Amino acid sequence: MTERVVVDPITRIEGHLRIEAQMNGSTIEQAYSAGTMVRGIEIILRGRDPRDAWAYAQRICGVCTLVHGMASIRSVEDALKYSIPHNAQLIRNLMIAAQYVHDHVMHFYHLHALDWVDVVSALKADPKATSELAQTVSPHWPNASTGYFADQQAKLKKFVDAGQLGIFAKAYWGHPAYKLPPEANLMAVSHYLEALQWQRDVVKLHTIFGGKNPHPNFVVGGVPCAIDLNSDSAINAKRLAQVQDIIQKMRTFVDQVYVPDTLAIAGFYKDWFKQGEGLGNFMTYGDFPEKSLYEPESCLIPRGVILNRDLSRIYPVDLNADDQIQEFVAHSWYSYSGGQTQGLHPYQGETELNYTGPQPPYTQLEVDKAYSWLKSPRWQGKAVEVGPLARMLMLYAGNYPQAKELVDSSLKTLDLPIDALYSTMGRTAARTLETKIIADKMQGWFDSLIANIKAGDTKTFNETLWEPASWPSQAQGVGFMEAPRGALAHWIVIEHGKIANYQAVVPSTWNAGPRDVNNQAGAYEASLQGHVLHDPKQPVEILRTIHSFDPCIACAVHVTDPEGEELVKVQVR
Amino acid sequence: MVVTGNLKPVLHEIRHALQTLIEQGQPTMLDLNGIPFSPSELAELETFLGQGEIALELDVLGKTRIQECSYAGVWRIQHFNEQDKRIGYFIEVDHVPEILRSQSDDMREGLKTLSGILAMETEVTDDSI
Amino acid sequence: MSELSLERGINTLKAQIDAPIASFFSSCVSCGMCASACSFYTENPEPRYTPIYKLEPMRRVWEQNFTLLGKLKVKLGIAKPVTDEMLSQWQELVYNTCSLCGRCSLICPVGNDITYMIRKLREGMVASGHVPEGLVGASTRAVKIGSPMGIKLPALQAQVKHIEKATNMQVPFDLEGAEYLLMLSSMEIMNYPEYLEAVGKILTNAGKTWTLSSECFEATNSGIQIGSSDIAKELVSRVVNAAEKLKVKTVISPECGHAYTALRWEGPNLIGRPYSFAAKHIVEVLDELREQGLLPTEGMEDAKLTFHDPCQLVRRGGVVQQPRNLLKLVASNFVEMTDHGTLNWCCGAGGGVSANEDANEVKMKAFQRKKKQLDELKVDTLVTACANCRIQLEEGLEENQMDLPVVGLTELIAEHLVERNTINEESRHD
Amino acid sequence: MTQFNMPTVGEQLRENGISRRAFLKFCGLLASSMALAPSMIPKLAEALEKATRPSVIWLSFQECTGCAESITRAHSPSLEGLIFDTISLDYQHTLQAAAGEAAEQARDEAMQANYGKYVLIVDGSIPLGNAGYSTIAGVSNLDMLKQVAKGAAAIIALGTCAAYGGLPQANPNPTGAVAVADIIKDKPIINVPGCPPIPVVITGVIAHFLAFGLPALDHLGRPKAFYGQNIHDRCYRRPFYERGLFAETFDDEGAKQGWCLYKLGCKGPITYNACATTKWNDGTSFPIESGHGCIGCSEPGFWDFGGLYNPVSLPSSLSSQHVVFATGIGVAAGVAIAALNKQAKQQAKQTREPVNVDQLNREVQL
Amino acid sequence: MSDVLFLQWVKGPLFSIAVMIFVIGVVLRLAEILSLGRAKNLAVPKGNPSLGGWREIGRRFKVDQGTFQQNKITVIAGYVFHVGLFIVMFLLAAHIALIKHSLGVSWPNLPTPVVDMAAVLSMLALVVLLIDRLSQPVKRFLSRRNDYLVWVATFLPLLTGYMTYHHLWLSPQWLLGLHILSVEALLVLFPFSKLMHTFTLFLSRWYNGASMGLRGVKS
Repeated sequence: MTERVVVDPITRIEGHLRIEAQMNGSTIEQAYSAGTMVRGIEIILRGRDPRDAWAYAQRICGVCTLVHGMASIRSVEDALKYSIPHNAQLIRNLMIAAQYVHDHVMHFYHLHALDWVDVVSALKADPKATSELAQTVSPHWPNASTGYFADQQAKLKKFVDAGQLGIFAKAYWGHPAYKLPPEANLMAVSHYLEALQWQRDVVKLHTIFGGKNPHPNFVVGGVPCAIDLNSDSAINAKRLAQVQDIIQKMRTFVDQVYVPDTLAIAGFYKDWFKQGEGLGNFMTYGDFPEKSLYEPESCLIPRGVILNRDLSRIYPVDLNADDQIQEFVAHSWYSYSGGQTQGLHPYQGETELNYTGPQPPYTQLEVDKAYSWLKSPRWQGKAVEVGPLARMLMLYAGNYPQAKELVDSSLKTLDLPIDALYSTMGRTAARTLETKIIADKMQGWFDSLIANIKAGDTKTFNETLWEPASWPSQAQGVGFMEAPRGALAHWIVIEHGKIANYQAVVPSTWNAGPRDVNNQAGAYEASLQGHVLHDPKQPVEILRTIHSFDPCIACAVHVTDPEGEELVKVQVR
Repeated sequence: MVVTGNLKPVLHEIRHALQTLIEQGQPTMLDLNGIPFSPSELAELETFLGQGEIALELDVLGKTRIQECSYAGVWRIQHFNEQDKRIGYFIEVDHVPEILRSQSDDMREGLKTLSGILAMETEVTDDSI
Repeated sequence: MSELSLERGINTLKAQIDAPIASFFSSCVSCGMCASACSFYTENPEPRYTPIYKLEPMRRVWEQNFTLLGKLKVKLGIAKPVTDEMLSQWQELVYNTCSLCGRCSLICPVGNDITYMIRKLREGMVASGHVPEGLVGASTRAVKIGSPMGIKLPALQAQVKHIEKATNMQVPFDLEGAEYLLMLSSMEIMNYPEYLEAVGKILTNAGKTWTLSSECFEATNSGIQIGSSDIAKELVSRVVNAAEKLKVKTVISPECGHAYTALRWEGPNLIGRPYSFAAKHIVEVLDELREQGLLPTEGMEDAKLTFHDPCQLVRRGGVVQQPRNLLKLVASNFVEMTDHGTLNWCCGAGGGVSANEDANEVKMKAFQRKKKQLDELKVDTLVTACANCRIQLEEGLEENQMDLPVVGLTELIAEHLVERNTINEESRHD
Repeated sequence: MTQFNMPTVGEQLRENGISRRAFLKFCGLLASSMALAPSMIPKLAEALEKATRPSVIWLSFQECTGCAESITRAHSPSLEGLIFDTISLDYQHTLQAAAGEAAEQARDEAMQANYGKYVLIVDGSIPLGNAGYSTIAGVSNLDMLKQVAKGAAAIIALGTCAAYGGLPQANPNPTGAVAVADIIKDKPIINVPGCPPIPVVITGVIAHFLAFGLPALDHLGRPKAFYGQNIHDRCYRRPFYERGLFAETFDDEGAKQGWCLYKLGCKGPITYNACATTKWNDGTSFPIESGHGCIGCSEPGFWDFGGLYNPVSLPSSLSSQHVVFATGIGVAAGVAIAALNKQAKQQAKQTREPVNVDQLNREVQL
Repeated sequence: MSDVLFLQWVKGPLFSIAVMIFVIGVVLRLAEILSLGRAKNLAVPKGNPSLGGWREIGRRFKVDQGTFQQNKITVIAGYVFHVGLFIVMFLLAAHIALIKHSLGVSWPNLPTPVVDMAAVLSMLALVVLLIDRLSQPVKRFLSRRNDYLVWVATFLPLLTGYMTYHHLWLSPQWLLGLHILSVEALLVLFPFSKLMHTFTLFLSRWYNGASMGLRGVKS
């Protein structure tokens, strides 16, 4: 009899994810990924003002707090053929980029690092050796003295001695899979705390342009912040100086801490460059336009699909084609009126909440039936992986110079072949490398913004299509973007100034979705196959691979349909 | 130019606090972060309060700068964090700002350390004999 | 023919209610300002004398027949119906304490023409039989005898003879093609024969052809006062017929306010067609003569004198400036009352009140308002241009022991007239 | 986990080499962030000195993790300060190292060791429509909440979802989402709404709870100290509202000069929160300062306020079509009623009989 | 019911219903009135009737000295009330936004403290008018239930609006909700009460003025 290993909750992610692994001895034979929470945001969106949609959609996720708002706004703008001023485009790019840098760093240190870093082991480190290590890894980073690390260690020691480990309690400390020497652990723990401090400061870029973070504000047709260098209540010289400062801070941290740390840690876990690949199919929608989203060729990240690791061939993606992107519900708690085997394009997105799982409390899901609140999106029927790895591969395949250089030099440093990218650690490294590319790009967008303002262009909002009276009675559009976690798109149908249908297919749905009608596994499920668990009671291996995707499950689980209303009413009673 | 209209009331509050201090010996503290000001009003407030005779810098969890304003008994207390960013701004109306006084706990701690060192020195001296 | 009844009354009211009335009732905000405009209220400050309140029966008929909410109330049985008792109670309000003077209609801030409504309400009062005896008598005499005071042609002829004897002037009867047909009021014939003498003198002196009609000399119209269009129509038709028979250009309404209203404003509507002649008040005619230089006068009254504007002339007739033009010719010390012209206060006797014995007491109370105006001025002479007013003023002054002569405007002018033969004589002397 | 002889916050700080003077500074800043009057600083110091580091269990239900993200943005006291010095965060999905069974075990042990004394923080609403709508470790949110609430000294319902139902509860509430207070009736609950709440408000509330216990709450269960201020009343743009100067679009002259955003739909007038004074992310800015109206995110039901860009007072469903439609009905009904009126009047006219004096005389004699 | 649900309800369906009743009612009432017609006047006019109509619409805003002396309270308080109400209704930014939202037209607004002052004066005037109505014999005598109902219906929106602006007593949601509810009550009551004078006043003045114009009466 085979054993079932269940990890629920998967912590240090966004949302509610459950992994069930069907074991063959100590090897994972089949893995099942289940989203266990649903809110029904699309039902809620129906009938509302499309200009408001971003705020609702944004709350799909508080971690990638910006992306759904942005995708939503782009969907409305696409539907209405609503162009935005260049300044607004640049500010949006800066905000999205800031989200990348912030999100990726936080993911690495606060969500992912503890899979590789043993906090308790850090107590055994020699502060002096740690200082030496730190100075080798990041020669320019100031916090690297022996005294500094001694202080950090002392603080940690008191904390551990007091017996209240708090968030560090009950982790798999001492598990043999942890391979870092104590000094590297101490350095990483210190950077964990530094990153916490750093992210608080750099996130202010969102606050300056969007008023707050999490959940900054946007507006269809531009950005809400006006520019006036002489006003103390607009984006003025002081604000711009602050932004410049933040960009600098971001780049410094990425260059001096994040990238070196990733490579340093990766060096100790080379075996993780060999497992956790998954599908071998990758997809991007593209993002960061220089001018406008309607000129895809000006996007920093190109659009396309790579199949079976074949970097020589990029397939085009059409977001509006009925037969390209479809969602399946064969193993999801939804029902299609046309039968469970159907695949539907999001414009036709027709679904119904239909929980058929075991009544809680349960110990195991019925994986041969429906087992997740996620749907299974497919591109031309194929399961694809989205996210940093997909993007780095796309940039690499497209010969983007910086990408090529970063990937090649990193592989060289680690002495690894290109195929090492298709792995758990490869995914994590790709995330780090793209962070550097995007952080570096920020300076260019900022300079363009300054140049525009100096040239007297302070336009940030296009008011021409603001009033719903100016809209066609019927419109539909798709807002796509590259969210930190991967390709994201929202499809909107507008009728008489109101939302008639709203569908979001998000990165974690692509990655974390369950099996489809043909029993094709999703990216998570595929990536876990073949993992060997040292101790099924402490399945740190599962966490490593799953965390390498940076799951964002609240994003993935929200795809419900207006048709579900009736059913819901029955169930509310 | 944005004007919140909060400047005048705050100045009156300071005047009142000073009067209370003189008449009843009662100190007062105002948290300027709790009162919305426009940048221009804040600048106006600074100018109005002016510089007095004392300017001190404390090193506690980052810097803290204390200045007596041009009105004796009115102190401007600005707290900074380790990154030297101002994180607190108070006006204290008192003979000496509370935070300047040496605290009993710290003094006890000091006494203990001092005694310890002297005891140790005595020991060392004794040994050397 | 059926008898007068509540049903007929209500039916008549329904036929009378038109868009203006519906609008007026919809607009009333119960501000009470009409009360202060009404001398019947100000001198008898009883709330029920508030002009708009006098219309309550009509308001109910309107509400219950022509508004959704009112019809609903009727259906639900919560509407207060108009009853015979109600109408008998209201008879006092509608007839005794309203002279149709129109002052409330001028004051009302929302613009309600209360007078217009009272006039129409009286139609319903007539149809339901709730009318004062005095007015019934006057109407009967007017219809049957030809004048409300019961004066017949011989009486007029006797007066005419008197005048002809005294003045050497020919008073023509039934002169076809004359420019003016002079109409009279019984009061003038009986109480102020000097009026006819004065008009005759002036017209003759101006070289105008004029005439009286032996078929119809009475211009007052009791039908208007009692509020019956049927009766009013019959009476006005007599004037029209006489005028058309004699082919005159202009019919002169006498110094009587409501006669002017009846002839000038209601007549064409009552007979259902425009006149073939013009209808003018004597004061309008005199002022025209003045303009044409046909009214030479001499000498000035030194006495301090004021003018009482007859309501139907000013507020309901637009004749405001003409009497003043005329007074300027002959009076050096003319003063205005505080409220004059369109704002003038009623003498208290118009609109049928003088013919209504029931109103005797209340009308003398209402006169107090006029008295107050006069007391303020302390004048030597009071001039007016309405025989009805003149009688009331004289009675009122007497009752209040005020020694103040009341003079008709026309007579006053006539007194100062420079007669043509005199002019001729004088020019001959030159 | 065995019960340790827990040091007080004061002891802990001193052990970490923090002087009393530094502690006073810390308290001053804390008081400022807690919106306490400066006169309260000595009392805060005294109370905090004696407070022990409580165990905190954080449950995440129908949420977006924005609230947890928000607390990581807290500057003073910072998250690490809070975790290391003042609280023991024993269960928190987003940050905790352990996962799966181990994580659940950590929660069980913290609950047992501190039964009756731990603080429960909840973010996210709880779906009642179907137990399967949201589960953790196979346990429905409802069951887990009830189970953990039992031993809690107090509950902090963090974010508008936990406090009032929030986005999941927005019309038509597809999952039957409810707030913590809809389920738990026998424990003190502090609602800390906001989408998400302001970082320092979260830490301020926790610090207040440590030092003084339950803060004074308003009628919506929110701490008055942070939610006693109306954003509109405290807004630096308020003077423009008073003068009747409004931005009409997002980049017109008014927008640039910082005029009031009322006409662009600002919900400040009906929103109680500390944004206008505390601001966001270390006092950097707040939505209104950055040109977008307040969306009212700390108020119950704010998602159904009737449009982000409609002024608060606007009707949410009336449109000019209604007016046109009603006029149409009115005209149609008017024509009908006019016809009735005309008919009634016509009939009265036709049936009216003329009056003559004989009839009158008979009447008078009667 | 929570304050927010209440607000959503009054702001949403209830407001639409109230506005529709108002519009239907007013059109209906005007149809009721105008359908009764007006006979053509056959008398030769001495002046211009329609000119008189228009003149009287304007002229009635003015009160003659004598009438003013006798009705000081009614006139002054009446004016203060009406002008105040007009300012509050049509010159407050929030109300202009509402009008723009439902009718698509807008105009500049007044500074809010001015409007606030107008609201206070308007309410004071209403109180004075009520006291006057209760103490003055004529007014008390004329007053029907309708008059008092309309007073309450007019006063409440002002009061709740004032309270909403100043955050008195209840949460702003409750207050705004109550304010809107009170306006809805006013809207529903409007066509079926003396509030109709807002519209019919112009008709009345015109009719009366036209009659005066015909007769050549210039007041």
